[in-house]
Amino acid sequence: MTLTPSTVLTEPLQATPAPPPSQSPRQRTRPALILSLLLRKLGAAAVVVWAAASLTFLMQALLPGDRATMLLNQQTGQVQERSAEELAPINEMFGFTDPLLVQYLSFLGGLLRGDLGVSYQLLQPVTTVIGDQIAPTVILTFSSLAVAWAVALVLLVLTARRVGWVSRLFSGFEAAAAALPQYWLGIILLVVFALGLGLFPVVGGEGLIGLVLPALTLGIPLAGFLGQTMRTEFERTLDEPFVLTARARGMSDTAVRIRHVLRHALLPGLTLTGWAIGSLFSGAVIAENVFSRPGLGGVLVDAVNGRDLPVVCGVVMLVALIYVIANLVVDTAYVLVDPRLKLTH
Amino acid sequence: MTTTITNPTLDTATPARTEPMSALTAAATSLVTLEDLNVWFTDAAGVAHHVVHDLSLEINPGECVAVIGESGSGKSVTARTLIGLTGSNSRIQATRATVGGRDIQQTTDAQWRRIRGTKIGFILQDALVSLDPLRTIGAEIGESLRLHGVTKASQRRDRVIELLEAVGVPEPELRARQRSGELSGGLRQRALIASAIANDPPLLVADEPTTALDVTVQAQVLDLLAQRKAAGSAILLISHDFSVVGRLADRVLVMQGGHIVEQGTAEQILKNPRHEYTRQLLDAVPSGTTKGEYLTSAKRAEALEAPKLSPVRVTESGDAPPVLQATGLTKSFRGPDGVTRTVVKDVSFEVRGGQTLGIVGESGSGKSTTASMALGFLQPDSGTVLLNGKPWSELGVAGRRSRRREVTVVYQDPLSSFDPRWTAEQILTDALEPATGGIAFGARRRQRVSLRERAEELVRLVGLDPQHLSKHPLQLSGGQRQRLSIARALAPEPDVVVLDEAVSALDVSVQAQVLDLLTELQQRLGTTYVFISHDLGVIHHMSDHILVMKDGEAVEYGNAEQIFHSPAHPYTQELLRSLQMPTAHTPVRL
Amino acid sequence: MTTTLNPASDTKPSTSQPTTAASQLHSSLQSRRPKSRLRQVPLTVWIAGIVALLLLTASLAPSLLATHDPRAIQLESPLAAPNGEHWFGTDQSGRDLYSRMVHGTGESLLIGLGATGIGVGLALLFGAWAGLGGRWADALIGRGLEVFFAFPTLLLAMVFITIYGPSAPTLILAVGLGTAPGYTRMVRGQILAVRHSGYVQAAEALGHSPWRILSRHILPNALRPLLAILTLGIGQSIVWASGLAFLGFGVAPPSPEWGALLEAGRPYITEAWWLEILPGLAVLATALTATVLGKHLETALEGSQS
Amino acid sequence: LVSTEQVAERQPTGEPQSGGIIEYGHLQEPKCVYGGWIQENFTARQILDSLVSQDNDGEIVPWLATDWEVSEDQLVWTLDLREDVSFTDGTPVDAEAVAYNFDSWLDGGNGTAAAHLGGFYEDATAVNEHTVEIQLSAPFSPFLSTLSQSYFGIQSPTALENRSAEENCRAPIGSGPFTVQAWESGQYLEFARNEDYNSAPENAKHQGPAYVEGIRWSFIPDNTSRYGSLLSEESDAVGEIPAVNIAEAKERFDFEQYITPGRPVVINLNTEKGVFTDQQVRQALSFATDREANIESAFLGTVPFEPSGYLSQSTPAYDAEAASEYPFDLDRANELLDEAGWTERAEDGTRIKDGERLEVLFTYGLNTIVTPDGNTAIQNFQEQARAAGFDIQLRPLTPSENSSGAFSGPDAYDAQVGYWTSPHAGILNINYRPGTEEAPNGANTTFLVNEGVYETIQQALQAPTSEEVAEHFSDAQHQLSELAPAIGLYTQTNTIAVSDSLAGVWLEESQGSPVFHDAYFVTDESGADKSDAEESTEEEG
Ligand SMILES: Nc1ncnc2c1ncn2[C@@H]1O[C@H](COP(=O)(O)OP(=O)(O)OP(=O)(O)O)[C@@H](O)[C@H]1O
Ligand SMILES: Nc1ncnc2c1ncn2[C@@H]1O[C@H](COP(=O)(O)OP(=O)(O)OP(=O)(O)O)[C@@H](O)[C@H]1O
Ligand SMILES: [Mg+2]
Ligand SMILES: [Mg+2]
Ligand code: NI
Repeated sequence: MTLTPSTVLTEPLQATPAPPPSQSPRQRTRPALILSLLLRKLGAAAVVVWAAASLTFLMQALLPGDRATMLLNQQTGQVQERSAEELAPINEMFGFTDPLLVQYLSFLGGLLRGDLGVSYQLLQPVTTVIGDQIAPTVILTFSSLAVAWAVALVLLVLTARRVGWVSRLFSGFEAAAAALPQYWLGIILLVVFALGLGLFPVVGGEGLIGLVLPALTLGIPLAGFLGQTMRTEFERTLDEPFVLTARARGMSDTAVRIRHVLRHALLPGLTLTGWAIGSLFSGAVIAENVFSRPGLGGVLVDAVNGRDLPVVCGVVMLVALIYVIANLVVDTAYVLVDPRLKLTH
Repeated sequence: MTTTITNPTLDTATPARTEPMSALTAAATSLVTLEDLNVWFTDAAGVAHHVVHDLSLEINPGECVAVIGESGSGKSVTARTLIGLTGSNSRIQATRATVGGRDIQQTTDAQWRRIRGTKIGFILQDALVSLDPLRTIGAEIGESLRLHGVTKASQRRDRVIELLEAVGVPEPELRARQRSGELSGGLRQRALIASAIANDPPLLVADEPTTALDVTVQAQVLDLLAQRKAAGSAILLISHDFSVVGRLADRVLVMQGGHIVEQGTAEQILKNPRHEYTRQLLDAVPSGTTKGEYLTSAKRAEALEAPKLSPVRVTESGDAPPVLQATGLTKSFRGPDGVTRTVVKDVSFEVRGGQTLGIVGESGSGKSTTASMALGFLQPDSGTVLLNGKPWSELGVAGRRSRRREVTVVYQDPLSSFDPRWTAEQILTDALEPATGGIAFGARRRQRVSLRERAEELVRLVGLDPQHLSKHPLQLSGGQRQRLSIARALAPEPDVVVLDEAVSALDVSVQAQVLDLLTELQQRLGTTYVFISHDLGVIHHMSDHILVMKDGEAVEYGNAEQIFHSPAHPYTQELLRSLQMPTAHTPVRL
Repeated sequence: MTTTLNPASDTKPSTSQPTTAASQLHSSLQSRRPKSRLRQVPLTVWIAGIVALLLLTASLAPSLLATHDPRAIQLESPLAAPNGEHWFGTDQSGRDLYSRMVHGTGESLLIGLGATGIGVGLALLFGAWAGLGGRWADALIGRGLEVFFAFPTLLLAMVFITIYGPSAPTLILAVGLGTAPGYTRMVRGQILAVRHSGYVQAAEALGHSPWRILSRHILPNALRPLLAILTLGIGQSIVWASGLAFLGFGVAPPSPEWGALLEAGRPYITEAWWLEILPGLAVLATALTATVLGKHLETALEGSQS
Repeated sequence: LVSTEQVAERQPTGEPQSGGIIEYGHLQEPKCVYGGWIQENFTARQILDSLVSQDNDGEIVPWLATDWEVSEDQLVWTLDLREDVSFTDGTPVDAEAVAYNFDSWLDGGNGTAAAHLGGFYEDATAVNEHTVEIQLSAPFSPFLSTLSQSYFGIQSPTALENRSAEENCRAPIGSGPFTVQAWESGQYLEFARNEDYNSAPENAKHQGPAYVEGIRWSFIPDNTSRYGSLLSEESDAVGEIPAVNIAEAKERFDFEQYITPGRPVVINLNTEKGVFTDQQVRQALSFATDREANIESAFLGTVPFEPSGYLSQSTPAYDAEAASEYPFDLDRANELLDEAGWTERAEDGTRIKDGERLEVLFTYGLNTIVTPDGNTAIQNFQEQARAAGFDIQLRPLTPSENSSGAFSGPDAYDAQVGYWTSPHAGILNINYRPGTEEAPNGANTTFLVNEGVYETIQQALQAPTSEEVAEHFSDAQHQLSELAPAIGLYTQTNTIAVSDSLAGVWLEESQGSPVFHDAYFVTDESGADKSDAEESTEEEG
């Protein structure tokens, strides 16, 4: 007569990713694999950038109104109809009267040669126009991200799953922050802290101190979103058995939160960050506007308003490129945070 | 710092290690003393639930005390009170509760942090998920050391390797750099033990240390714990598995609903249980000897009253035609790393009407994959499946659709197989409705009434109250859910039911009920089962024929009794050897 | 002696081991008490409910709440501070800000709802297509999504408005288009998750037809969370639309749509704060209300059924 | 024309100090430093000298040209130039250079210059090194006044010829008080002092190089921030003070307001298509609203109401009597509409004729042409006109829509808002000259074709004396007023507020550009005490 083990579970109860075969556990990804992966990613990135540019080209070309008229009117500050005679030199200069396909092909040709064209309005090469403005925008975008992460992380570690009201108050704060209209927040910050209290310059410019309010303007709502997503995961992770294990080893609460739980909560935050890069750019337009900052946002709005096709295409491609790169970085960060994703990503 | 782990030092012996122990009381010889411990939990609505009642317990150095009992009886909660981690929604009250002489009701958080890990090593119930999946094993074990004074990284690294070696992890240097996800269950469990004993605690609390493990691995882990005990460490072992308890425990406490109903030496409790509940628990364990009998006393009593339903198994084969025939099934998968692995290799079997085929094997051996091919969910790379003598695997997806009702399935986790929006009734009527062909508009109402009647019939068949029909699966208990799942599998009146680990997630007593149900249904309806489990006892209990799988291959196939009593293949022999128990019992039959 | 053992810093240990019988017991305990659900509704949800009711009234029957004709100008008293006559003060034309906000509610909510509706509608179409249409459709839509994510949505909206002129319907379309990619990703993920779920496999095992499985299982389950997302999206869409108004792509005056009010109030922020602050608060309150209700809906749906 | 904020009173006694960089905050960023847009006129003023200048009384005074005369038939203008001036690239400012500039303006080098002189200019020749002759095809009485604008700033022909379009756009070479040093797009333009400057106009306050070392001309589009930067002392001077801040600005700073001559901000009615083809309807709308109260309220009393739809009150030859022919008279408006057959009323009060509603599509470039305050005025107008039965649909145009021509034709609007700065009444010729098939006049935004008006304007342009010019222009204004193709709203104004630490800033007379050549920093703080003496009295020119 034998007595048998009864309840033996086959599969891990939690949704941990399927354990890779333990017979060859230290499987380093082969260089070829990495290379092909890299090539694939680069190819995909190129496709994304090209598609974004083409889409822009098409959209701009489809806009109502005449581009040559617009240029002429802008040059004179007038808003009138123009005669064919007046328009002829402009049309010739920029080839506006060529068939769309020809224009598109020459645009693509330029792209391949790395030539983004010349701004219709500013007469400068697009690369110069963008090059002048890229730094402030990128700085603003990434400092907003940094602000968002810092605010979200601090609040998360300090307040998640605390005594009822603390946790609730701050998750309420996060919801409110996420619902804040950026420009509104920006104006209030400007009026209160720059105009009212005089703590910050009214006109930001490029200085570090001028970056504070714009970065907060974009960062606070994003912090709300980040906090909301990470809080869910954070609180879920707090319930994980390995957290209890860590406590059972004698780890303090704060240490458990920072060393164990936080890392798990980072993942959804990273995903959101990848997505947010694009929308941060739209936000940058607003922040630049409110705080009289230089940057690509203003360039884009001006270029759209002025139907400055080369500039619009250039900005869009740049934003797409930044997005793609940022997402590659996010992908890498994923693997750093969660090495289990090494192969699938 | 202490140098070896095989020689655990007690605080009474070397009190200077972390802090001086508070005044040693009369109970200084016992490591843990609990007297009339009560624990309450307050739920979200503010209602307090009393989950541990007047529990008393004493653990002495070098002793292994086991707590057994069904799920939810309060075993883990009791263990967690010893390290002060019952949670902020709990309330504890005891006449006396000391750990190493310290009153746990007066311990501050900072003091607890010094006790945890040094005085008490804790192995959590959920072994597979008790290590941070994002950090390496080395970091996890090293953390125990870092928290308690080993500040130098190199020193920690050496010690981690030492510990891993000590718990029997092969290639410790390599393993230390891996994450829990990259390790098998057994290795994870051992790493967890290593982290618990890193600071050489005099008391080790092991909550279900073997639950998730294959039999062979389980044996290794138990050996490891036995070694610790032999070296003088005290162990509080929690389990609902008697074989585990039998191998390790000196004394056993039986818990039910938060109360201790019986206690005594392991020998006495396992061989000669006095309390009704203990006996029921022991009887509920399926094995070869229980074959053809009911596991629950209720069923047994019923069977006695109605002799015509008496458990007489049709074990002779050959008379019924084969319902399911598989020949040469092979299946490969391409992993995410681009490597193709053959997970099922040339597996053949056949099941005759009204019989049970048991498929057994350790995790990852290809049992579920084989079942999927039998069910027609996976197309075998080569080999064929015949259902009721007609081609099955060769049919296309659409072709199989009309014959799907001939073979149904019951999974381990019924919850995920139920549409969360649906009630039990909807789930059953969905299964009852013919798969193809709409119902004429006028006929709908009548149809619905008759479907409802059929559904009621079905739930009664599986021993559920028809009032449960209006409930959502989430509102049912695990056992009830599995019954519902079985009812659904039976609804289309299938010829074969495939049960893939259908009872693995269930508590012993609930498992016993479900197994009894299956036995009863087979007798009444003549259903054919393909029963997959890695639990040898369950397989032995249920099967007429057995297919033993290892690494995708069928290493042994044949009559159940034959395989269990004279295994031919070395792997099967090893499997059965790991079942050998140091203590045996004689279940008391009614 | 009774002592509470646990310091507050100790968090609640796991009670939710989904497959252990203990948790089954636990959850069945929990689910036995949903009768008094109304009483469990938190205060915030009550407040949000009341705000929602007010908003609804304001959009369906603004004259019930308004105190003045929203268009009536009063040239003698432009930029009057809030007072007994004009609760929220007057704007640069002497119009009653409170009445304008009340009358603007409908259009603002319409923009929020409409844009979210369009975003989610497109998302359904493409998300379902990607989720169900096989590998090629999925790859194609996946790439397309990538492009749209990389593309500044603001530009999309601006160009769109430039083509069709600034008006509520255009704004709805523009914001809807701008938000659709995000929703599409969600729908796709949801559908994929449901498609590979146990219950869909169970239904397949019963031999049900793909259509039946789609209509009875996949769509209802995949779309259920969308209901909550829809409410969450309303607030975001209003914020979005007002952002466009801010850049000069808003609804034509004298519409009291909130975005337009915000844009109009901006030049007066230092002299007449109410023109900017109050409509902003209205947007914020609406977005918050939608968020709170959406979250509640989400958990309520989860709690009741899944 | 400049409202007398009596800058002198605030100036401390003593010699102006040299040095410092002026922080100036400006609303809009130009596309080029020099060009045909008013923003470009402002920046061009800092670096280019024109041939002549206008002083406070509207008199033409010498600048690069020291003397001038016109032939009997008014077709040949002879200008004598200064002999000691060079462009900053070393090229001398001579007759050849001036002739070259004239040709380049008309050759597409400057659309606004071409709009003024097109149809009149024939040829420019260097008679000798420092005398240039301009041949016209028809007499053009406001010739000198025209030249006083910075659109007509003289650039180095060497630079124009040898440098790229981009270089000439971003850093034109002139002989003015400053040179372009840097341009950070989106942020600021940096001007550096021209150390060799010796050619200030006669009406300048001093000769020789500017006192300050340079100007940082920042672009601060946000009204609140721009004015705020003055409050926070980040700027020494800012332009375009928002109406809400003007009262405070007058008190705390040197505040100057320039009322731009030319076409004020008016509502142009489409006389070619739609409801406004009917003169009575046009007149009715002109009577229908209380524009004076409207403007007073919308601009908080800071910007003058302009009753005339044709010329601004600061324009020479402005006829105040013609301008006041359409006071607020709702009864008259209703009468006219009834007469015109718009007798029925819809439920919402809108008039109906033959089943058609009296709907007006009203377009305007928001934030390009119309400021937020102007937007308020337009909404007030819309609301007021409802009483007479007009249903005005406002359609603000985005900048792209506005200038793409898509909203410029006779099919695109019933009413449209516009202004056109010009130092003289010759603007009427630009705005009301009928277009021909080959040469359509896009600037005629009312599409009015009226021989009588055209002839009268031509007579004015050809009249030999300024009295006769004024008389004919008066006549034209009366004729136009009767036809009522446009409705006046308010004057286009330029404002500047200067902090007490800076003195000597003035707005020039032809276009209102700020002039920093005479500006200097006041080092003695006590000298800058605020004598709260003056309140400005806005004068009409
Ligand atoms: N943190 C908690 N909050 C509320 N109730 C809890 C908590 N932990 C445990 N319980 C309840 O206490 C009772 C005892 O649980 P415990 O985990 O000790 O059972 P167990 O005997 O270990 O069962 P199993 O064999 O399933 O592990 C159960 O009813 C459980 O639901
Ligand atoms: N769809 C799949 N793609 C790739 N690999 C798979 C797939 N399904 C199963 N495998 C692999 O095939 C092997 C056998 O899996 P299977 O699920 O059949 O094992 P099992 O015997 O049922 O194990 P367990 O007892 O853990 O359920 C495993 O290594 C698994 O990782
Ligand atoms: Mg337990
Ligand atoms: Mg399996
Ligand atoms: Ni046996």
